[in-house]
Amino acid sequence: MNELLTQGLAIMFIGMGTVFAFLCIMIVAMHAMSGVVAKLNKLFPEVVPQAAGVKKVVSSADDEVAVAIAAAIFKRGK
Amino acid sequence: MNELLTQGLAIMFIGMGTVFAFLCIMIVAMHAMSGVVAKLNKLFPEVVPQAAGVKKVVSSADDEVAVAIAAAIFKRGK
Amino acid sequence: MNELLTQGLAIMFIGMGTVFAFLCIMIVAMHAMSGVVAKLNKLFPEVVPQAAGVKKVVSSADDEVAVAIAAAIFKRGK
Amino acid sequence: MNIAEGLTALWNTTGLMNIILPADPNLKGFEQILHMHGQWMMILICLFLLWLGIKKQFEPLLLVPIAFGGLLSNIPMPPGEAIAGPTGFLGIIFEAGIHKGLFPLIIFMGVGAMTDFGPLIANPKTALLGGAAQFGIFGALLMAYCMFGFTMPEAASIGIIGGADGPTSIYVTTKLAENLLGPIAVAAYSYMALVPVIQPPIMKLLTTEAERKIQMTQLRDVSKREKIVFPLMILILCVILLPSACPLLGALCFGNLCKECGVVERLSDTMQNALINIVTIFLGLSVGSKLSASQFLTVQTLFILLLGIIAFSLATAGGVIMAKIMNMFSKTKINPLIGSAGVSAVPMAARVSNKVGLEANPQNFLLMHAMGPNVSGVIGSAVAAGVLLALCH
Amino acid sequence: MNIAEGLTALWNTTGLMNIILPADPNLKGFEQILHMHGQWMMILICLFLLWLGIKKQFEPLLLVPIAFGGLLSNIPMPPGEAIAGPTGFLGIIFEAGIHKGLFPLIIFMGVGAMTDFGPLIANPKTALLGGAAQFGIFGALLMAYCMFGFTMPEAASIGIIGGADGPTSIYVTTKLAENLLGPIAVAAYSYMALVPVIQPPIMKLLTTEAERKIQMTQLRDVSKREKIVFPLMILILCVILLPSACPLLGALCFGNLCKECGVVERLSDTMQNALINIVTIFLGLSVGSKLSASQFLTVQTLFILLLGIIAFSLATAGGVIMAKIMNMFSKTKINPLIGSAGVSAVPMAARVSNKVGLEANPQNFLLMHAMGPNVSGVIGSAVAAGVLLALCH
Amino acid sequence: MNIAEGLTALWNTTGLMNIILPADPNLKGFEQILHMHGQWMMILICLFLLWLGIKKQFEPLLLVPIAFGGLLSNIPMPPGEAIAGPTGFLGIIFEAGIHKGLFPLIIFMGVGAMTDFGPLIANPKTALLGGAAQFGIFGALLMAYCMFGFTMPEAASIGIIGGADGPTSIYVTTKLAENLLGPIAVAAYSYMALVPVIQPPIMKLLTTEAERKIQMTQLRDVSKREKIVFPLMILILCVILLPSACPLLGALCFGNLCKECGVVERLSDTMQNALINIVTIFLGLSVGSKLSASQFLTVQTLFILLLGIIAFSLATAGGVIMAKIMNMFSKTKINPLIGSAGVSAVPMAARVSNKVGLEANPQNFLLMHAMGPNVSGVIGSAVAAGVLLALCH
Ligand code: NA
Ligand code: NA
Ligand code: NA
Repeated sequence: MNELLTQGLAIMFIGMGTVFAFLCIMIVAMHAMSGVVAKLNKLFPEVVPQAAGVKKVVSSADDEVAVAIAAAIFKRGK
Repeated sequence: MNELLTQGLAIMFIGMGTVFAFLCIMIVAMHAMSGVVAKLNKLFPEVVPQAAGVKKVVSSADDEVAVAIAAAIFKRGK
Repeated sequence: MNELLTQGLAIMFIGMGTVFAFLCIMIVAMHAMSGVVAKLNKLFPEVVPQAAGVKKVVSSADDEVAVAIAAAIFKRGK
Repeated sequence: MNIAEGLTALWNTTGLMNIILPADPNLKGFEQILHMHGQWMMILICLFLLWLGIKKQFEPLLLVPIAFGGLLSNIPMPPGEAIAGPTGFLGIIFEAGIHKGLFPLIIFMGVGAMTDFGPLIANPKTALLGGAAQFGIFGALLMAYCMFGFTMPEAASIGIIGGADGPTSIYVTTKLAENLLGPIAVAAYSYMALVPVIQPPIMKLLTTEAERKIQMTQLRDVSKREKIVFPLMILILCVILLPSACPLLGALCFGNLCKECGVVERLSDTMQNALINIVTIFLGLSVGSKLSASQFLTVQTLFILLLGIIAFSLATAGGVIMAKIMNMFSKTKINPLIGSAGVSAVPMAARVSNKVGLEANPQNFLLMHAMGPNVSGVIGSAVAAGVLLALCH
Repeated sequence: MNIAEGLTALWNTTGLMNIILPADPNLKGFEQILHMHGQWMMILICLFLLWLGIKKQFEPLLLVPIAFGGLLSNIPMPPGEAIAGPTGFLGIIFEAGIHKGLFPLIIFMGVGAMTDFGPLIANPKTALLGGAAQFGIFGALLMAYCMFGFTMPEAASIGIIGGADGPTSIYVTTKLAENLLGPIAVAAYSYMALVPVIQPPIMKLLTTEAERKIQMTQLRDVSKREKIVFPLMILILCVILLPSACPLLGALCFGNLCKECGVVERLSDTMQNALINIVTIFLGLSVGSKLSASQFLTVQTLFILLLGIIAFSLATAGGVIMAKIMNMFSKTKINPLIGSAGVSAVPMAARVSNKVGLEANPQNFLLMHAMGPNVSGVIGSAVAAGVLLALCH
Repeated sequence: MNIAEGLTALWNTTGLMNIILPADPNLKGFEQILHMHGQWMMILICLFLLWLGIKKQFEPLLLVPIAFGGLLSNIPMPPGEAIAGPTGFLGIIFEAGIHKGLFPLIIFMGVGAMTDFGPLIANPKTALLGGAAQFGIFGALLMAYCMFGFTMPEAASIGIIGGADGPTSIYVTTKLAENLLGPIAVAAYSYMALVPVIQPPIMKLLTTEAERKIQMTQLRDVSKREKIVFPLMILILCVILLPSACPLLGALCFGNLCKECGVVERLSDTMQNALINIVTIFLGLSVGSKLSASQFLTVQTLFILLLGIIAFSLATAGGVIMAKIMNMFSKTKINPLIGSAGVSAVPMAARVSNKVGLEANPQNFLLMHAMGPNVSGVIGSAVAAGVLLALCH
């Protein structure tokens, strides 16, 4: 029983410790990231690439369809 | 040939018998079910739980999305 | 090196030859097909079967749903 | 390798060289012709099946992939690289999805998720019509076994064509007589598409004008709770009475429960769309991969096609006659035209009942009434399949 | 075979004959009863689970398929043909999808593609609440190991119920203690559905009225770039610190990256819909296939259900208390009610926080604030799972 | 196990401990560095590929999953638990989907279901342009084999990059030189994304201003029947002439037939959406799992990248020059700019033709004309792949 408890507590401390260690490092990394990204956003404002991004979202596969549709419309429009 | 016919007819009688037995029991069970459900529907009218059911159909996964959308709208509305 | 080059060139000639042979036969076959189909289209104008085709696109599975929906509407309409 | 060697190697792989196989000294006569010329003949047959699917719209969702799978599997390839062989594209899919029985069950789930058992619940006695239509299965089995020399498992697989239920046919045939899978699947789906042609003459022959004019009373409303309990009830009955039908009926009931319970619409939608479509593509292609000349171009295939149409006809007659028998003992008459819907082939058979009914009496809408025998025919076929799996295995 | 023989053969396969197994001379007492009567008892239990899923709407997307899988797997079939056996429908799916670990990871991908980490990025320190809630995992593990006699891998699998994360529970249990998969999956999903019942009393007990009224400041906007970098950051941290958590966190991060990067919407949509739905159907059914009497009708199952609710309660308490501790050291107070959202159970736990908060102060909208601990709880559970997989394997 | 032991065990599994492997006494110099530092270098490379996919939008649908798969497979895990290993998540998917050849064929089905062969049928002779562009494949093969010391199967796999067709590249490489799959897939998809950068200078170099201004006559209408017959015709030709190309062309033709025949829209929609998306996710991730340091960080990879761009350039030049040759012999001139579209990379290459054409003459819409060589380039590459599979196997 005593050994079980030792082992169980060991797992518990290691486990909770790892979880908190991971999350604390994550918090630090998130603050760092936010800082870096904030600077990046100033240097290269996000708006322009974003707009392009949204436009280009249509994938090459969709493009293919789009071309086909365009072709169909083109024909019909004749 | 004769033995084949015996065997074939045996399968046929067993098969059709089982099918009808199954369906007859099913018919009885359906009548019983309808009776029980009719009583249940009187005791606990279906309308209220149904309405709730329809509302809650959105699954937890959809909820997640809903929350995200709500958040987005919330932000934008600011 | 010399043998490599011989082999490589052999593959190249065989490969490009096969590609062109295939495509040339395809071109001939396409012309033949267009001719045959053009005649077919005159003999059996495409319009009627097409329209039927479009209508019948709903598959048997969809039909099932359609029947169910029809039933539902039928009930409600009562 | 120089150019000449390369060209020779390539030439030897071409279909031109291999589409007609060299004569096998051990074979004679018709078998020799089949051995030598079977592949291109099968390609022609597959093109004909494609034409049936595309132009005649014979169950195209299945027949187009089946025929295309047949085309692919009859391409002359070097041994060990055949597309339908154990390491080929279609061979792998067949092994994983058909041989192990997954695909037909997944399709049955989707069928369950699309089926409304309401009309059956509203008028339970119509289930007997769906039972009587299973006579087609056992009549054809009897003929196949006694008159055409098939073994019992083969006869059972052929009989099940009369169930007019593609996934059930494929599931049973895979378990009992995999060698007949190609012709049986083709027969099952072709005849399902021919229901509007096969059934009306039989229906008219067996009924009088007066019978066809019988109008049926409006079906009662079925409550949500009944619809939820129904699939569970079927499953429990099946557990108690006939466990061997449980994979099929279990899949059907699961799909139907998901549809009716109203709390898992995501899953029900997926079963009715993405999942059933994906599985249909692969089921069709891999069933088609069994359309090899040695298994399809046989006199057995002709027998199967013949027995299949007999099975459909007997099933139709069984349903109609059962309706007439029931009318002898019951006060509320049923229109015997709905009996033919007991063959399943949901919902085409029900439509045929409706159409023939309208011809006799333009005010006579039988569609909803015919859905009762129609869906009970699905259950009946699955029960018959369970019996055959239990006894003929 | 004549009719009598056939009927006997068929009768011997019926469930009526096999639903109660013959007594095994080697067993005694309760074990004997279980052996003989287990199957129909499990069928009743599965019907109860279905009722919970359909009527009470306990995570129906999972509980309905799990319960139905349980029904199917308890059908008395001849040995070698059981639906959950190695050649049966559910057995094959289980082997391919669960045993090899694919299904939970694919679902985690879908969860990632549905999760918005924005509220966590806007207020990073709330991640600590998601960490503290993992106390439920380790508290329950300790009790299972020291007080209930489970082995360490079993205790770890039970503890992970407290992570309130279905796929994580299934993934870990499959690796560590597959024999407990049935009860653990049932407990995990049932308690996740019970979050609105389990949590509020604990939350109210541990907080004062004043604390519950704390209003939190509006979250800042999070830029697209931060959201794209975040999943990569998590993965890199995981690579460096805890590779054993990488399959789970990797799948989550992949899904989230696809959602946030904005250039692969086709894939992100598919992960959130067709793919996650298909996998949910098969995951549910095949997890349910582990609901066999011999593995479920044991005293261990009762212990697991008990430990599961303890785990949830400890997790809730852990999150709330952590929030109160943080308030001691920080100037900007956080409302301790959002601590309970650290258990994951996205997004139900966050809603519970919001609801209890509104009861105390009708102007107090905690939903978005609670999403931070909520999603960090998912990461925390995956980290805890990684630790357990690394140490208990 | 006490805390110290547990912490040590955990520490030993961390990536911090394993990201740099201990020196191997049998290795020297660059190989030693690769052995020790390869994993984190590959992680950086995968992050770069992600950046290319997300920020530069290089074929993101493939490059994002490939790069993420690469990240996951370079996580330092204990041996036997690597995510890309035989029992790992990605390893299992790779084995089932790529090694057996299913995924590329399923994607080709989807491509078929999205492709409109109408412009090719309307102007058949443009097929020659798609043929000439295959010169890229064989030119690069020749260089790889004679100048860079690759074996013939490797050289063939590298050459096929010039086909500008992802699934074809992956299918061929899996069969001929699986060890090069990672770099070849990366090269194939990267260069496909770079088509708008690589092609225009070559096109302008090889054409005169006058040629670029050539206006082409309106394409004729193509009837539905022609579109239905076309995929069957291609398949029959392929059966007769080159069975080894049949898996690829068969899948393409099946998809296209389903699209054009108009009676199986459910299946065609599924191939274009749910199915291709699901397979793309898993294909990308599992191809990425082959981005291991030992296979990617080699001088061969540099050669492959170099040969890939040479292949694309030769293919572009081949198409343009062929167009000029055809103009010598034909009265109705074609604009040589559409020759470059013969490389496939549907529909990007056709757009490039259109754009360069508009620069020379703002009234000159080449898009539809360029679709002819574009789709014939897909067929041409598949034929070339068939030749290589037949001769280099
Ligand atoms: Na039937
Ligand atoms: Na959690
Ligand atoms: Na190409």
